[in-house]
Amino acid sequence: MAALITHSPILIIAIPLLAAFLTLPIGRAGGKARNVLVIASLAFVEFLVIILARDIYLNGIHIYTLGATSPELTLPGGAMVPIRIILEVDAMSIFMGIIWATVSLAAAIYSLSHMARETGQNRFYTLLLLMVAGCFGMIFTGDLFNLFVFLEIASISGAALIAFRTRFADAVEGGFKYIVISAVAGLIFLFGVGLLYAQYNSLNIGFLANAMQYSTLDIIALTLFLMSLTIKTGMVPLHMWYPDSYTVAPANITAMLVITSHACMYAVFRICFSLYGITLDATTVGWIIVIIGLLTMFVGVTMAVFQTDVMRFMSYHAISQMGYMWMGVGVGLAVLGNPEALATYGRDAISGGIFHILNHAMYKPLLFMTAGALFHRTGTRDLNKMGGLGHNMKFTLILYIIGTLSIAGIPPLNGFASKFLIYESVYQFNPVLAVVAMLVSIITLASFTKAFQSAFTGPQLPEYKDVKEVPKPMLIGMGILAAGIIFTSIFPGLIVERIVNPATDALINQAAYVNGIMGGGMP
Amino acid sequence: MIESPSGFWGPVVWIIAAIVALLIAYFIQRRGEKAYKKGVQSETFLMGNPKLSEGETHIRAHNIYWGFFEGLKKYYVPTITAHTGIINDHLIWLIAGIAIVMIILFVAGGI
Amino acid sequence: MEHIPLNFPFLAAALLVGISLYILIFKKNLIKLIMGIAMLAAGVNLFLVSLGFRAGGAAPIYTNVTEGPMVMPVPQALTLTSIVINVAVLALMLTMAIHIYRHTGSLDSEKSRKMKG
Amino acid sequence: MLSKIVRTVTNEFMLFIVVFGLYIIAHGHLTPGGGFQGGAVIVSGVVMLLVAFNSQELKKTLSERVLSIMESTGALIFIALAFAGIGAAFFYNFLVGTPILGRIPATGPNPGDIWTGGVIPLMNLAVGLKVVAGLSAVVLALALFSSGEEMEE
Repeated sequence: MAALITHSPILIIAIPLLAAFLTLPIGRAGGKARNVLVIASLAFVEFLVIILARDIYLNGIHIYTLGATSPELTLPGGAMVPIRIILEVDAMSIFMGIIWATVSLAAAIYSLSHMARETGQNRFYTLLLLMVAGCFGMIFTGDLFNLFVFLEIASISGAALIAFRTRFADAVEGGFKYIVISAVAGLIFLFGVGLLYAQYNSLNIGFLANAMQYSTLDIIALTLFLMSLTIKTGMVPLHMWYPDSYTVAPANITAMLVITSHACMYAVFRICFSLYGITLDATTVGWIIVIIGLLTMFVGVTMAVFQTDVMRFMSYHAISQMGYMWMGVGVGLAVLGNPEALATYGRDAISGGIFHILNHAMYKPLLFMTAGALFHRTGTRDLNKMGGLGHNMKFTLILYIIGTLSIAGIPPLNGFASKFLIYESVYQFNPVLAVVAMLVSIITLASFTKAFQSAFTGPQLPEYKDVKEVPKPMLIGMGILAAGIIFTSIFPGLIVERIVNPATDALINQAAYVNGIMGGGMP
Repeated sequence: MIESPSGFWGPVVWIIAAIVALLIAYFIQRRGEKAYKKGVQSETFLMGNPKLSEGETHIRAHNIYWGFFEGLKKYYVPTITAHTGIINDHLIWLIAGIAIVMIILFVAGGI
Repeated sequence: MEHIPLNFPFLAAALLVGISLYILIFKKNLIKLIMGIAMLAAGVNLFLVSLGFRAGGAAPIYTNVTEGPMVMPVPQALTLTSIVINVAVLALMLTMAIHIYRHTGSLDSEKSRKMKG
Repeated sequence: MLSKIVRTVTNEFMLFIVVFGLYIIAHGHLTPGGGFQGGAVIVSGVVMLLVAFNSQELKKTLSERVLSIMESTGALIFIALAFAGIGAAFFYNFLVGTPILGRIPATGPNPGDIWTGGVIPLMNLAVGLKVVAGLSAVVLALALFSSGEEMEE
């Protein structure tokens, strides 16, 4: 068991990779065996993430050096520069790991029946597992170039999954836009990595943070990192490709793609807090991120109210909810300079933003899956054609209501808990931000009631007379996320204390991150 | 129970308060008119218009918030036309974004 | 020019990236867009490789090591991985462009789009 | 389908290309090269075959089943080699110092001893196998796309 814990960071990445290439030979034997392989490997990865999380919460940062004589050896032979690829898993990374493991498991179970009628299922699950491995790599790695490689793996497999149903013309166009944007963003990110490597001759985030002097080249590198990663998360001026790609993907793939954009947001936080830390001009970068959050929130939700395609409507909501996270953590970054403001509301702002990542990662995939369930049964995504589906899709109705109340921030459910933290702390920083955030919440509730009214309520339309409830695996997939939402809504204190606050401290405490790499050297 | 700069959020307390409020509302409703029978009310009065079929009575999604969009037309028309689906425009936004952020950081850094 | 100035490759990389940004912005044809991205990748790779340059350094092959400095091998490994990734990305983009052409009959990014607003 | 002369010459010539590609893969840890470059050389041979014979002919020999088996075995060998070093750490080079491929390379100018490098030559072979399968599948798929059919599932 102890060996399993020490090797768990790389096992979490390698097992989905291994399962990805096993799906082809096993898939030839039979669909059932392949499905068992996929779900078993993802369940084992979930188990590994949980034991790794427990180990990190007990005794701090977990280092894993690939290929060294022992996993903790970061500076072999007393060298001053960390050699080899080092996976550094601290409380913030494992926080994202828990989210990604649960959502990918739920999405895989959902896709068992959602994709049952598609041809080429072996390749679908190979790509799905590759995306799981790519995103875990992005979350756990402590090496900038390795972050680029895993970013590209997740993007390529994501684009191929978006365009999986090549019989739809818009699916291929969505996939094409996703891969073009990801390729350009990846190359611009690589340019920034090259700039940093030119100055400090190393790629390891811990070492770079230690040697960083924030020269002009570093400012250019920071902008390239910032913009190339935020375009992948759907920041407002750069978000226009986001709805096109996320509408046309199968519902479970959109659910997972939302979490890959969370991983890109995590990478922005890792670069701003752990790589640059206090050396960067905190107030300006903080204010840039806050304004990005403000714009993203407002434009995202105003565009969402206008949509009539249910998946496009929810993609715009995913964009606007990202605005909350940007604003929360941006406020924390803006006050990173003066410790007294950080203590009063800065830390609460960051934990509010990070808690919102967790909540968003639970209700947004659930909402995408309910939209997928509607598409699965009615064959259309257009809200104008739907009506009265609540009569015969009872479970989807209940799950949709849970998701809607949660995304709109209605008190008992978990959306409210994180928005509450964000409102309170951001108000102290600048009241206008909290006012806009509340306005956006109101419009979110208004738009979701519109979708609820047009899809579920109303008389039973003749053409949907014989619509049955969605098959069992889809309900299980959605049920896992709904259970997560209800648990977080009833015990928010427990979640914030145990999972969110350590992640916030890990993000703020750059010295611990650097010490994990530089201090870990053994002769 | 979450602590925040100027308050706290306890969902369990809130749920209990909600149940108490619902009970009070239920008692007030119980004291209403006993004689009312559920099925007595007849069809809605449509001023003599012909009865619409199932499909027509259901309000479709596109005209629910008609007034909202009409009111904000000056905001909506430019934003929606800005959302062209052309990839080249998306890349123009990206390059413009990089340029703007770089200028802001240099100007702020310089002061 | 007996001695090429040190930052010549960086100039070439900047030129390549500039031309590819021009293509990405103005060229409407999807295949030209893909060529633009390939050129951007070439520019970034050239930049990465020329980072490891040490004046008078030999190629970092340990079997015929000569006395004297060696060029840095790490950027070359980075560039190799980046080239491999770009092969995969280009292959995927080309297949999708073919599918778009087959569905919409046109490769123009304006005429072949289905979703806007 | 080009003329008979071209077809027979490409058949003979393909052998040399494959041998040269394998040379680049096998000496990956000594001279410039390795899994991807050697694989790309072999795939250039496959492209030559594709030009000489049309894609339907090539599809009979390089059918989709053969390519996916090659690709899966290449990937599984690579990951198995990576897992084999799990005793010390994930990608640990456990063959260094052992009689298989384990000799320590001599420093200073020397012709290079292929029996060194531990796991790296084996990984190069696995990656080469995967790249040959992957890239020829890409090339074949693009050729078949343009001529209208799809590669069957």
